[in-house]
Amino acid sequence: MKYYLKLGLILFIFCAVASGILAYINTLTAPVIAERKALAEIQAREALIPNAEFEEKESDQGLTYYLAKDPETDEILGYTFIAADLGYSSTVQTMVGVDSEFKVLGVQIIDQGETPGLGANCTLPIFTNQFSGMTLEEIYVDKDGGVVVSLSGATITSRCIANSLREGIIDVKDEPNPGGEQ
Amino acid sequence: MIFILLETASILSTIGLPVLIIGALGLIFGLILAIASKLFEVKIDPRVEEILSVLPGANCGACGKAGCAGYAAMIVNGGEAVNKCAPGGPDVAAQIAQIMGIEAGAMNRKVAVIHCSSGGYKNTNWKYSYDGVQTCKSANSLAGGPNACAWGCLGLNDCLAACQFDAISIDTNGMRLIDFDKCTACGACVKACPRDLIDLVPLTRNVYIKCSSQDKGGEARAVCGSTHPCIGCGLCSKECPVDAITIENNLAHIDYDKCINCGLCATVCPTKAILDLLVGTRQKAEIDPESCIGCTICAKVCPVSAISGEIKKLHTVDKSKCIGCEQCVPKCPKKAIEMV
Amino acid sequence: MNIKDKLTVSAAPHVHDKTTVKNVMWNVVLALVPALIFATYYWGIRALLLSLTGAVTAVVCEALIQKLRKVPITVHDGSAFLTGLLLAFNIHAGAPIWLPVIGAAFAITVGKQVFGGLGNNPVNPALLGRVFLMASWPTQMTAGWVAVKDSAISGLNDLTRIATDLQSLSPKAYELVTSATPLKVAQTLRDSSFVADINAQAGGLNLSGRIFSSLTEMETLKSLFWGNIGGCIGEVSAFALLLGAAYLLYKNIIEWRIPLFYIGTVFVFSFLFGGIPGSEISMMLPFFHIFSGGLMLGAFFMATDYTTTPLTKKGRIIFGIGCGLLTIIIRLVGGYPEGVSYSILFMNVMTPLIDMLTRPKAFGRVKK
Amino acid sequence: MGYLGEIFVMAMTAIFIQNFVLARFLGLCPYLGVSKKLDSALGMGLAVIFVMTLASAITFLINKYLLIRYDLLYLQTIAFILTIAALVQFVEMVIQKNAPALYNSLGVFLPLITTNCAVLGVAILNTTAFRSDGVTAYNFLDSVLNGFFSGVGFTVVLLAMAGLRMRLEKSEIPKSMQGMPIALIIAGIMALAFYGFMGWKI
Amino acid sequence: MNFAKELTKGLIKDNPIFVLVLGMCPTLAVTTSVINALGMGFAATFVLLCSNIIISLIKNITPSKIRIPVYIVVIAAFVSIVDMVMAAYLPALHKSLGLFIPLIVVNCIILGRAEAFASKNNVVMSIADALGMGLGFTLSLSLVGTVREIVGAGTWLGMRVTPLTYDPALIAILAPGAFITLGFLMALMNMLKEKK
Amino acid sequence: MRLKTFPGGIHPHDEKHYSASAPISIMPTPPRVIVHLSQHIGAVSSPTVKVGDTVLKGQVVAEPAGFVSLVQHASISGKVTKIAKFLHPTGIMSMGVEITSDGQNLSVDMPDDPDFMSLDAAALKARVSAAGICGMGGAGFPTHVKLSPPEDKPIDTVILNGVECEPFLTSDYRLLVERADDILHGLRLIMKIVSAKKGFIGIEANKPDAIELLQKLTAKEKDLAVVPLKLQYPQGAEKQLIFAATGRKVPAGGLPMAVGVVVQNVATAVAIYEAVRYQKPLIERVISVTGSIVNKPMNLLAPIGTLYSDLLEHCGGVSAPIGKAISGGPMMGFALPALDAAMTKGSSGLVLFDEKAAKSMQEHTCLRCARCVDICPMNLLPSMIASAVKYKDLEMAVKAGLNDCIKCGSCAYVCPAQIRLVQWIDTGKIRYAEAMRNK
Ligand SMILES: Cc1cc2nc3c(=O)[nH]c(=O)nc-3n(C[C@H](O)[C@H](O)[C@H](O)COP(=O)(O)O)c2cc1C
Ligand SMILES: Cc1cc2nc3c(=O)[nH]c(=O)nc-3n(C[C@H](O)[C@H](O)[C@H](O)COP(=O)(O)O)c2cc1C
Ligand SMILES: Cc1cc2nc3c(=O)[nH]c(=O)nc-3n(C[C@H](O)[C@H](O)[C@H](O)COP(=O)(O)O)c2cc1C
Ligand SMILES: Cc1cc2nc3c(=O)[nH]c(=O)nc-3n(C[C@H](O)[C@H](O)[C@H](O)CO)c2cc1C
Ligand code: SF4
Ligand code: SF4
Ligand code: SF4
Ligand code: SF4
Ligand code: FES
Repeated sequence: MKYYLKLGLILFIFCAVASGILAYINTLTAPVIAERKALAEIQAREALIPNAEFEEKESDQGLTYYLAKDPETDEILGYTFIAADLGYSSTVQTMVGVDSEFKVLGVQIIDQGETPGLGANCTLPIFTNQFSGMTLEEIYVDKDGGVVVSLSGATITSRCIANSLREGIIDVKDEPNPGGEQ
Repeated sequence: MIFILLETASILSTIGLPVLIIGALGLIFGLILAIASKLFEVKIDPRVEEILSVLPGANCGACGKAGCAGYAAMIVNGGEAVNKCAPGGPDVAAQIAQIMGIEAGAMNRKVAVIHCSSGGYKNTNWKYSYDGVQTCKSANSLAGGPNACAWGCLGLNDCLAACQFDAISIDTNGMRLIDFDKCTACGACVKACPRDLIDLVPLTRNVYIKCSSQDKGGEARAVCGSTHPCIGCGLCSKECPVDAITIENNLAHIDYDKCINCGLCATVCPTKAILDLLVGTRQKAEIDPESCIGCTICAKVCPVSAISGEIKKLHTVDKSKCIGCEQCVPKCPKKAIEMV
Repeated sequence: MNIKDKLTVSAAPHVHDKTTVKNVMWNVVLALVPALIFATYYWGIRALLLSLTGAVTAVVCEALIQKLRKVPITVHDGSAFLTGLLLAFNIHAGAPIWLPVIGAAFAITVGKQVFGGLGNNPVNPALLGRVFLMASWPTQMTAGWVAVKDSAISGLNDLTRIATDLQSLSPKAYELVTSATPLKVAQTLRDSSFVADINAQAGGLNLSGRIFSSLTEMETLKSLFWGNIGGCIGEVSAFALLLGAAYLLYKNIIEWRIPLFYIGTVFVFSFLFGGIPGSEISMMLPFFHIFSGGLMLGAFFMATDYTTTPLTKKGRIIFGIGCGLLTIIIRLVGGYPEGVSYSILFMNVMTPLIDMLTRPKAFGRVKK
Repeated sequence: MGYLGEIFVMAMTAIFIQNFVLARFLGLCPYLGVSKKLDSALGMGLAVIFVMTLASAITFLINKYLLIRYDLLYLQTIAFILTIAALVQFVEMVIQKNAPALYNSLGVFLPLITTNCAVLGVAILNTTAFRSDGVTAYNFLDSVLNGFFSGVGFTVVLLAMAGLRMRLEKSEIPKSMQGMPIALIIAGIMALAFYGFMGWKI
Repeated sequence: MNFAKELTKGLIKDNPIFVLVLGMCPTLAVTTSVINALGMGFAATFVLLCSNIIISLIKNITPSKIRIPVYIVVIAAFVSIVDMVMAAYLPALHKSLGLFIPLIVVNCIILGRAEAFASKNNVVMSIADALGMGLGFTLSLSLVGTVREIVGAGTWLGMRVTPLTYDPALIAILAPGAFITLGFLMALMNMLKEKK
Repeated sequence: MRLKTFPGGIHPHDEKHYSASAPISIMPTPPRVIVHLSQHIGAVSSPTVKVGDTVLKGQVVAEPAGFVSLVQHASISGKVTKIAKFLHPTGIMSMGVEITSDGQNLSVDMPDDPDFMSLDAAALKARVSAAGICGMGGAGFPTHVKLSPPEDKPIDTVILNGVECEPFLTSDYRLLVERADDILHGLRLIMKIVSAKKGFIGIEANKPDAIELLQKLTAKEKDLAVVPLKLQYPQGAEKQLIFAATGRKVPAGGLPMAVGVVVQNVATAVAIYEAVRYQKPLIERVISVTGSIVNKPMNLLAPIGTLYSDLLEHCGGVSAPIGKAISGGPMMGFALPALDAAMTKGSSGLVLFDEKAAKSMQEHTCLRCARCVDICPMNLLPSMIASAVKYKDLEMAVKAGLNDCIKCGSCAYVCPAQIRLVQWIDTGKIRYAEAMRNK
């Protein structure tokens, strides 16, 4: 019995000490990390729809989106959400902002694991900037007859981004009352 | 002061929960493992445990076995080599070797010796022109082998390929040569040679019959490429002071339990079929007159009666008779004999 | 009696078939000559130049490495020439000249010589070279396809007939049809959003269906068969490849199992699933799939590479079916319009396992 | 697409498209170390499947009911690895005692797995993975299945590698390439061959 | 055994990557660029150093049955520290190393050294061992990273070092390229060793 | 007509034209013969004569040393001059009795017994046994043993092997066309001894005249049939022949009697006939001396023990230097280190190659072309066996079929990489035997 307890206790002590130390360090780093994260997201959102107040919502399809309102006028400025789809070798997540007419205000690639030099070029502004101002009907890659100029050698990635954007927009658009009052 | 206390308290409260949770995990697992280790104990060879404790326990699989335990078990039960652990390196290998007790004492270390001096490409007489798979085993099975001597080396290097220690090379004649420093006496070459030309000889014995031909003298001479065949004449056997040589099937054989390395046989062999590695390096015994107590032990062990002397009197070595076999040296209780 | 020298003694058998490694390899080269001629005819001298560049690089590279390795130089056996040629055959005629050079060098070095040379390599060196190029320079490998010579539009020549209509109906459809290989057209037509789009452009006409069925029309198939279409150098003409394949089969250099089961599998599955949603099921669909792309080249010349395919008869059947399945899956749902190289390469990797699992029972041995 | 379809996608992804070894670079030490013989590769593979499945299940629960609930995600690494290590050691002891035959073919590989990136990797990845729609996070069953299929993917390439290496043993590889270099090259070639699975839309 | 010897053995003689062939996952996964390689190398060295110290201190109080769990907890703690600190202050690097930071826990080198060395030697020697091995690991990673980055991206530490006409061979920074690069580097080592 | 055959196999050039049309001629009594004591499978016969004894043709010189052994007879009259090791047709040195001819060729009595068909099976077998007959198709299994199957293995079919699928050889062919009657008598006798109901004669399609002749002779006999076989090597191998003729598969490691069949060579049938009717021991046989460089290729009826050099001299020697001398056919025969080997009861031919034909090409790495696999009549993986043997992986070699190989040589014949597959397999068998012994 003593033997068992001894083993248990030794392991207990190590775990306890280790987690204690970690917890302490966490108290130091967590705020920094959280701050950076929040800042990054807010910045991303703000970059897409500046000077707005954001309100979190969920669509019928389960998509989380943010309703952007003018803090002064309460006028709906647009929506932002994160669109995602399988690309060439990863799930590509894109933060999108659309205006109240569902025209793209801007996009930003949040996360992707595509091939460096090919699909990974989707993070470059030259690719993302082109989306601004596009309407739902236009968001097809050029090979599919749209106006999105696909990355050379990475049609799949480009197409996945375009498709996810479109689906997300439709999702929000099809909400019975996307920005409406509850 | 109070401030510090409060601060500590707040830290403690954020830290308390994790400590509790992970600590509990640790406690539970510790207990489970402890109980399980008793409950499910399995008896294993203690050496496995011992080796396991020496091994790094990284379970990296670099040894190609199933983790450290698998490797330890393979060393003990499967004869696996001791030097396969990459993270452990040579230190660990040495420790395992110690546990396994495979440090063969240098005293009775053996090495492989090839009993043939022909078989090189340059000095082999061929019976036919062999056209086939280049291994001794294959060649030997075709019409009794391509060389004229039915007993000699075929020269296709099965032994060389079998040696994992790079101990066998080819000399300028094309004959195989064994490097005693590298040979570990693993016996792989002995098994590989289809003509049974190789056997393991104590490292301390340096006189070898370099032939395996059981042909009668004339035939042996006719076919031997090196012109040093054993013709079974028996002169060596007669010369050997300790009767270590027997002749059977026209072939001399040295019994290394008896052989004293004196090399006399080599001097009388008419065909020079006996190789004496020590030729020219033997020294003569000399008795230190100061130390000798005249116990006569040396005189008794000398196979050629080169030592004489009365009991309790100084003994002397007849240098013309001494063959340098060194038999007397270790026997002297006073360590009075030296080879010079 | 006049026996001058010693008699030769060797193990039985004492007689031998005339076939040698050299003879086999050069015969395969010979069998590829029709395809090379067709390619040169359709694309001009550049196709020939690229092919020979690949082959010569491979030979030079092999000789160099063998010299460095201090082993006998065996480039005259033709296997390196063949590897280089096949590698170049897997590149399109518009490719820059350094592409086959680097590809062949990689194929010979990493694909063959690091394993000890002919007979030791686990995967097809030429295909390895190709996928290496694909992974390194995907843009150069997939962009810049050139049109067959003397034809006003690139790509699918016989779609000219409907292309004029298309221009007015849907510019996007027109662009698609005129600028890509037939498999690429088929792939794009599987994208529902694109389809919806061009059909909408054409005012609700089933344009996609029309384009797709024109792919399986007799005229198109004829083009595919004779080679009047875009594609890689070696895959231009099913006819030329079949000619070579027939020669190899007749010469007993390749064996029927792999090509038959490979093409057979593609045939069956393309019949079942090869269409696009909304297109009519056409009896010609399988023919479109087996005549387009690199299937003929792959099935007869690359999936039959001795060294990298199963030894056992059953294993070769599995190999063929596996290649067929993967090819058709990649074509229908994969990331590339064409799946021949990857499917063969993947099955190459599986070959030792297949061999292990399909060891035959000796004549007279009962199954356990 | 129903749930069965989702499972199929998950299987194809874990086995071929995002193969643990060739695409994610996890579990390379055993992949390069225990692939010299076919039967030990098979034993290792099955053991990995077992442990990955089990570890996925347990770590999912720990993650959900301890770490997330009490906001202790920063302790994920330590909690997971501790659980996995203890679990594997426990299972090993049980098998060794109660099923010696199974132990000899499978159990001996268990300790090797504790320190295998693939197991910890799958546990961590499960917590951040999404279904093919890119939105739904993995539930318990998803995690277990993903662990299982990832193990299968590992086993498939391990077996293929073992087959290839057994063949290479009987060929004339240049001296400086023998051993690890050629194994790495083969691994690279396998990774290239697996590129055929990229970009599948299933 | 002296300090200097322990310190240098990890560089060449017992190089963890080229000689011991351990810790292959990070070696191959994060060496797409030199900066990642350095990041991973230093992170691992830090963990190795700290855990070696602790383990050599506690070596006498850990019963063998729970040796591995205890060591793992120690290592995991340091890994988590690295993880958190990096996430807070080097977010970009943290992101590109991703999963492989927590996976340092199971990196065979660390546990291997803990078991093979630290649990049998005193603190000073363990420090030397950790530094040597860590340095060896970092240097090897950077070597692989250098080759891959130059060939695959045409840059070194992010700077363009190849002529602009050079079209980088993407494969070098992809999975197959990782294996093949390391394979050839190892063959090169073998060749050099043979020459000697 | 669809010719019967077996799966696998090859089509070597048959090269029989050199000697096919040469009728059997009688070899004059050579100056000396060597009666080998090991002409058969089984225990070496023990000599019953001493050096200096005089012997008559047909007189016993050695007795069987067990059941699976053979009695040996002097094949010429003369004096025993030496009992020692002589060159055997398999290339090795082996004990034999040298008889120097006295030039008179005196024979023991060989009375004609025209009523031989009325003897019972036991008496017939006794005569076969006394005549020292072993299989003349190559394997050399003592015939009286083969004709005594155990009770539980009833034999219903006898197949005469007239296939002679080896290139070059024509001795069986000449027997078929010249002594068809005797062959049929022999067949009847074998059928009687083993009480079989059916008798087949398997002949390859490249001997149409023999097929026609035997078909004519057996036209009225319901229980006998000629089986014309496709020209395909190794059609004459027992298991393949049985499969082609009856569709039965001899189990691996088993004997033909396991499927109720006995196979005998046509020359053996003739020897049985002569042994029963005249009580004539097996002291002579037909042997083909052939090859492109032989001046007068012949089919010679020669005393057992005649030296190959004497045979060749009788055939007018060679027109070009000999590169290789093969005892037996080129697919399975043994290359000899010298021509002074003495023929045995199983020696069906001496084939001589010039130096060019003797040279073989450099062995190459296996391409894995699978030609060998496709043609192996035993359905094995020859290339895998060979590489397993080469890299000393006996387990794999056995799995790939090491122990089932009949060493027909087809695989090595077709291998484009010139791999000496049969020799590797042979080496593997030696290693395997060693490993078994050490177990
Ligand atoms: C190694 C390799 C990596 C690739 N990476 C990507 C990628 O990240 N994104 C992508 O869309 N396609 C990728 N591809 C796919 C090919 O480039 C594919 O042929 C391409 O999507 C075709 O598109 P294109 O029409 O733009 O040439 C990759 C292909 C290879 C061989
Ligand atoms: C481009 C080219 C080069 C060739 N070079 C050789 C050669 O060097 N050696 C050779 O034996 N055959 C060579 N051949 C093949 C021969 O022309 C011939 O086809 C081959 O020997 C097979 O002969 P067979 O069909 O009679 O078996 C070459 C063929 C081609 C197409
Ligand atoms: C590959 C091979 C080929 C053979 N070819 C013949 C042949 O052509 N003629 C023949 O009589 N026996 C041939 N034999 C021997 C037969 O298998 C069998 O031993 C023989 O026909 C039995 O008759 P016997 O005992 O009268 O010799 C061959 C054997 C093998 C293994
Ligand atoms: C029928 C046949 C097909 C071949 N196919 C290829 C091929 O697809 N790729 C290649 O590199 N070599 C091919 N070779 C050549 C040769 O087999 C190849 O270089 C070896 O794989 C190298 O060991 C082929 C050879 C033959 C006989
Ligand atoms: S094989 Fe063994 S016994 Fe023979 S030389 Fe080499 S080490 Fe010595
Ligand atoms: S194995 Fe025997 S015959 Fe062959 S080379 Fe060695 S010593 Fe000579
Ligand atoms: S393996 Fe044996 S049975 Fe098969 S073809 Fe070769 S020699 Fe004949
Ligand atoms: S025939 Fe020769 S080259 Fe072909 S597989 Fe067989 S052994 Fe290999
Ligand atoms: S580092 Fe060893 S398995 Fe990943």
